[in-house]
Amino acid sequence: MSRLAVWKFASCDGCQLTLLDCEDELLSVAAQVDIAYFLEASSDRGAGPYDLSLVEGSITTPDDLERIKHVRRVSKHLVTIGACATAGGVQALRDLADVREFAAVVYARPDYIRTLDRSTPVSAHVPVDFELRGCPIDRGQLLEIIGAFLAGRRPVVPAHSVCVECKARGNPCVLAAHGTPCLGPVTQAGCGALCPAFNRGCFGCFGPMESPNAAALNARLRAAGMDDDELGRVYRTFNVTTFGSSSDA
Amino acid sequence: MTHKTIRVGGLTRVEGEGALLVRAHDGRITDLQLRIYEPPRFFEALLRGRAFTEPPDITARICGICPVAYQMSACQALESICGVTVEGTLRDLRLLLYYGEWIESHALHIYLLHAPDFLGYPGGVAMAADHRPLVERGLALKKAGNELVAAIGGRAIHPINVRLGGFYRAPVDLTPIAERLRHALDAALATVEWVSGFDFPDVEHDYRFLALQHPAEYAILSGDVAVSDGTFFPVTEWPYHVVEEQVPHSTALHARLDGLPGYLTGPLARYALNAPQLSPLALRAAADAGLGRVCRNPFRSIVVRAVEIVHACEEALRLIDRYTPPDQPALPVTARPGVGHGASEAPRGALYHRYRIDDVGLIAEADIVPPTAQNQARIEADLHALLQPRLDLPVPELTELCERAIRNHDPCISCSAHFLDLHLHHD
Amino acid sequence: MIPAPYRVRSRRPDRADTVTLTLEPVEGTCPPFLPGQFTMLYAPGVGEIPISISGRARSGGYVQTIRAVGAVSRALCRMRRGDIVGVRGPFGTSWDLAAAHGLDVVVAAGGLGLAPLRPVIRELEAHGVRYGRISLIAGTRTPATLMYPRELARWGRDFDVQVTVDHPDRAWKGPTGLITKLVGRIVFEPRRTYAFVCGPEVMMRATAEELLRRGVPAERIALSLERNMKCGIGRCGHCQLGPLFTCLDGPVLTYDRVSALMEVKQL
Amino acid sequence: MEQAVLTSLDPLIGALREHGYAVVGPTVRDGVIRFCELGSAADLPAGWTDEQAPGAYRLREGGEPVFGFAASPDSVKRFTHPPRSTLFRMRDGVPEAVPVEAPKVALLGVRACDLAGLAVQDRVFLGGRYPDEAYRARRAALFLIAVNCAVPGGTCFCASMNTGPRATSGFDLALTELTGPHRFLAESGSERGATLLEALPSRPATDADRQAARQVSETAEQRMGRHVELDGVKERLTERRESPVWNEIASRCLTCANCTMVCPTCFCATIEDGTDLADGSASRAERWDSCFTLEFTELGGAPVRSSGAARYRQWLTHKFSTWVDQFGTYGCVGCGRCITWCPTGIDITEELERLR
Ligand SMILES: Cc1cc2nc3c(=O)[nH]c(=O)nc-3n(C[C@H](O)[C@H](O)[C@H](O)COP(=O)(O)OP(=O)(O)OC[C@H]3O[C@@H](n4cnc5c(N)ncnc54)[C@H](O)[C@@H]3O)c2cc1C
Ligand code: SF4
Ligand code: SF4
Ligand code: SF4
Repeated sequence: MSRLAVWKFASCDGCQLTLLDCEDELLSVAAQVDIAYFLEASSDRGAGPYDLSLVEGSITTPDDLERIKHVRRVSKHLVTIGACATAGGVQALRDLADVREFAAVVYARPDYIRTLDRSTPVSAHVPVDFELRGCPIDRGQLLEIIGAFLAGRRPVVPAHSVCVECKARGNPCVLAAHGTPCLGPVTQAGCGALCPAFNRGCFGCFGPMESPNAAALNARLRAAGMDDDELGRVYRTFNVTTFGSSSDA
Repeated sequence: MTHKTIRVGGLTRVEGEGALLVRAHDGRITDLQLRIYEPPRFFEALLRGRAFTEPPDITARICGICPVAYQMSACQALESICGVTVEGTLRDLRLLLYYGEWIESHALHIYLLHAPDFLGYPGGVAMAADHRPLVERGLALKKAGNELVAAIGGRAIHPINVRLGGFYRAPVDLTPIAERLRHALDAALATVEWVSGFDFPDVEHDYRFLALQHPAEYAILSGDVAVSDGTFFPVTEWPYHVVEEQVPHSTALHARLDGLPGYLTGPLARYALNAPQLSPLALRAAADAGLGRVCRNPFRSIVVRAVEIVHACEEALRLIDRYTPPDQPALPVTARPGVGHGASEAPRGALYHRYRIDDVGLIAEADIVPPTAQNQARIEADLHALLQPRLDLPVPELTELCERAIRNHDPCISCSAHFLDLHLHHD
Repeated sequence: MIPAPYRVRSRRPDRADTVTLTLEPVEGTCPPFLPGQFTMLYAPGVGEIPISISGRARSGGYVQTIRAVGAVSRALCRMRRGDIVGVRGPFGTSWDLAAAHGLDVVVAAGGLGLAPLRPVIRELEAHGVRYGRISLIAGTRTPATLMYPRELARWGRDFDVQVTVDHPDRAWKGPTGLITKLVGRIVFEPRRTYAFVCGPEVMMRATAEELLRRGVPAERIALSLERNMKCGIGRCGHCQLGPLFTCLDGPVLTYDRVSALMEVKQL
Repeated sequence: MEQAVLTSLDPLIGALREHGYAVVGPTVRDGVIRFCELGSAADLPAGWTDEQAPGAYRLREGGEPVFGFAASPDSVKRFTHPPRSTLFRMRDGVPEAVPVEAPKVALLGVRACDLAGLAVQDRVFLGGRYPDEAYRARRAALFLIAVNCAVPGGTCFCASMNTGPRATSGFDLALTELTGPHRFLAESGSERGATLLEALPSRPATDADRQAARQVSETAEQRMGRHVELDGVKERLTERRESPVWNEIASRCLTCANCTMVCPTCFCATIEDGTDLADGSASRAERWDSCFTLEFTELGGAPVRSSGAARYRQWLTHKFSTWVDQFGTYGCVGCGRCITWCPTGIDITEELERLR
């Protein structure tokens, strides 16, 4: 039986919770896969090596820097899950600021806090076999990833825009029909175009799509009433650095 | 010699990362530290300079287990600055969303994290090998909660449909979810019966409870702050009463209430302060379970959680029954400078937010006090009281007991925006 | 779009990363195929890819040679005797052997390109009298990656067979470098020659251009094109090359129809 | 061809229901006029109109007519070639076809361009060597009630494509909305259409009704928002393969694939093979794909059309040139959806002009 491990670094637990949220599939998955290491769900700590490690969270402390290398050593396949692990997460906003000043805002004795200047994705430190995007990840995509790695197939996780899913779902485009700013055209699909389905513009929580043309979209978003500050913020929330310089407003 | 050390490294079946270290000398505990090594994520700092509309989405990311709690406390704090109060159907929708999270979070804790302690399994999945129908019932209950959250919020984790003033889109028809909730209500009642039959260690602590209180309902979405010693104050006065301080061993801050450490927030507190306001079925279930008027045994918090699921299901059904879609999915909210406070009852206890908005609509200051930070000192006190008379037990047994005692409080370590491994040293 | 279940009747590893399978339908017999056609091979639960038919086994089954480059081809290469594979097809156009009757024949293969050409060579072997001079030139990365070495040695008794390698080892005595160099080493009368070319696109273009330069008419230079294919029946749209559906109008196409298209970058 | 005048559409909707059809037509929802199941004629968007421009759609109150608006955001493709469908499941080496879902749907209010789009799809899906039987079944389950356009949108150009504004074939019934007094001239285009029409309460059409209906279509033709010059376009596009215009367009193109998704004729699809974690069965689904995605042309680990320019070129060239080679018709019917729904408002009619 293949052995699965779930690891957590700096994160909200939401992505690993997604596995427990597969209520209909959890027990059958557990019948197919030995969930050997998953602290959030079990006090059994099966020793490595593992066939598949799911890693949540970004690397923000010196200890974690060492721990992720350990995880890589004991894992045949390593898949990062979520915006924290694939892009540094919302906590990567520290990258744009002075982390000591950040610590001083929150803690009276920032000197007690051991932290790195930047919140970095796992791929910045060790080779990663697949990155599953989203803040949080999509449940269906998580099951697909586990299935694909076990079956030795290429995961069906398209890198095209949210717009493709949006149209497949039959949403009227909120950008064209209501002038609501939407990052769908530059954001990778995976959520099923959730926000537009709720009459809200996509805010990019799955990170950039395969060939984002933010410059072209920004012209449109400005016309829809977003100013440069807003543009700067909207790209730098849950995937702070990955939309890249093209997101510079 | 009589030095003894207990270490529990990497607490399991809690959300987030923590450890416990206990040192004892000559049969006396000399040091007890619940350590939270969840890496600090500096939410309060990174919120500064963001638009006043953003905290509901950003603070949701503090915790994937109870994002709705963050969204609700944030919305209310910010709305109060802008002079907006969300009432009527929109408030009902917020409550529904919140009940969904309660059902989901409590079911997760009871079935997958806590019950395995009583039945002797390492986790819910392992427990399913012998008790499959039970675990399936728990998962179905959890799913009902998640579906309620998704029906209103768009998805179970980090809902996307919440905004200041209400929602981006109001659901048209909630009757399909009602069907599921009726089954969930039965499952919740069965859960109370099941967990009330567990074998509980005979432990009681003299807790000082803190919970929100609302004149018209078992407080969850909003209320004033009530303390079991009779103190009562509006949320706006929170900063005068609750002061957070930093302890070296943890990235979580410890909170003191009116100068004293170690108060408790969460299900036991809510039950102690507000039980009469529980829904009829929940009240009856509590009575049948023999909870009494006040429950001071932390191990029995699992029963209170189950009762709260009953309440959440019953109330949610009532709200769905009277639901008709609102004319507008949200009230307009325009930024204005000022300071605002918001608090709500996360599944783990009171969650307080305070924001200051500057004159261009950006966040100038943010302060977040999550339940686990408030409870940390009290959990340490629980452990102290529990361990002191039992120090002679073998370390593996002690370790297990400690883990259980911690899990009683369902500490959500990710939540410690600013927040927890057992290391027990008998030196 | 529903594959028929076939069973792996035999499996022969050719090289480190290449395997030749013989496939037979679980029920009935293999539909007829023409040399150059392909099937869509499905590794259950993993995916489906186009693979040329490189011959018919004595038992009647399809002989198909697969190189493990990605998930599906790896899964197919791992198949054992008795395993189930899904098969759709055969699809696509074929090598027009009749058009080569009475003409000199040049068969040019780059790497795995030898696989789709194998049925052509078998026909030339069987009915050599129908054709003029027959030459087979092949390029490969290293001597170890040469396809069908035993058959090549046999074919060498009937035709002029020449092989060049990109990276020779110590033992290699033959030519090195581009396959286009071999065009100058074989004997054919350009105006009365038919060429069958298969390999990587750059190799095919270079070979076709060289043949053209020597006077082989473009309509007598046949290539087998490769494009992304999901359906094999002109419906998914992926394999379009200008006006062509590579799966329906190809994969075998003569150079007069595709040279202009192949020149355009990213068409 | 039977003709008659209807004063209300409710009997029509009722009759279709009785025949077991779900009646789907335009209604105001989510700030647009889109096709949804109708309860009665009261769900139709009477008094509403739309304004369509490159990258922009606005709903507006617009007087009396019931059908006073242009193309809907979504095309008929959704009903004939759904966004995703499961093709088969495989257990223990035995593939089993998944039954085709072909619900009986009456589409009320399709336009001439929609019918032209269906005709193009018929050639694509049924015209070749490998007809798509699922398409055939879904297509056969449609009852089509056309409405002749009175108010073409700002992005419409069916007149230039010779596909509208008047529906001439491919429908079961066609309606022309007339005013003063408000009524519909109905004509049948099929036997079942004629039978249905006969059973409806109506009065015979007069010359005045017919004259008024002709007038509606003539006026509509003169009000086309956009125009395309077809003369020589097929050859021109292949000659312009290396034009610098493609790069310029690419600077505005998001490669988001909206245009291909809303296009009534775009048929490209991809195959998704997978396994069920719980029971180990395998399955295959077909889902809409687009020539704007990178995976579409992936070969040997890299896309053939890596640049946005190459992808846009494929799209436009396919529509107006290579489609003709492949299917003997243009791949564009002039509905203007790709113009309206392009988030950056790229306008194919304008780009064709620039490529002249
Ligand atoms: C008409 C036709 C006939 C064919 N006949 C044969 C045949 O007879 N035998 C045969 O072996 N093949 C043949 N092919 C090619 C075969 O179809 C492909 O090799 C196959 O589709 C690969 O699928 P896959 O799932 O195994 O690999 P995929 O996972 O789709 O990978 C495809 C390619 O990408 C490469 N790749 C993957 N990831 C990367 C990366 N990160 N960087 C660089 N490259 C990468 C792989 O090496 C591989 O080449 C034919 C193709 C066509 C169109
Ligand atoms: S990516 Fe988002 S959902 Fe996942 S762990 Fe990080 S903050 Fe939570
Ligand atoms: S709403 Fe957003 S995601 Fe949907 S089509 Fe429009 S731009 Fe794309
Ligand atoms: S639409 Fe965008 S922001 Fe919303 S859930 Fe999807 S990827 Fe995230």
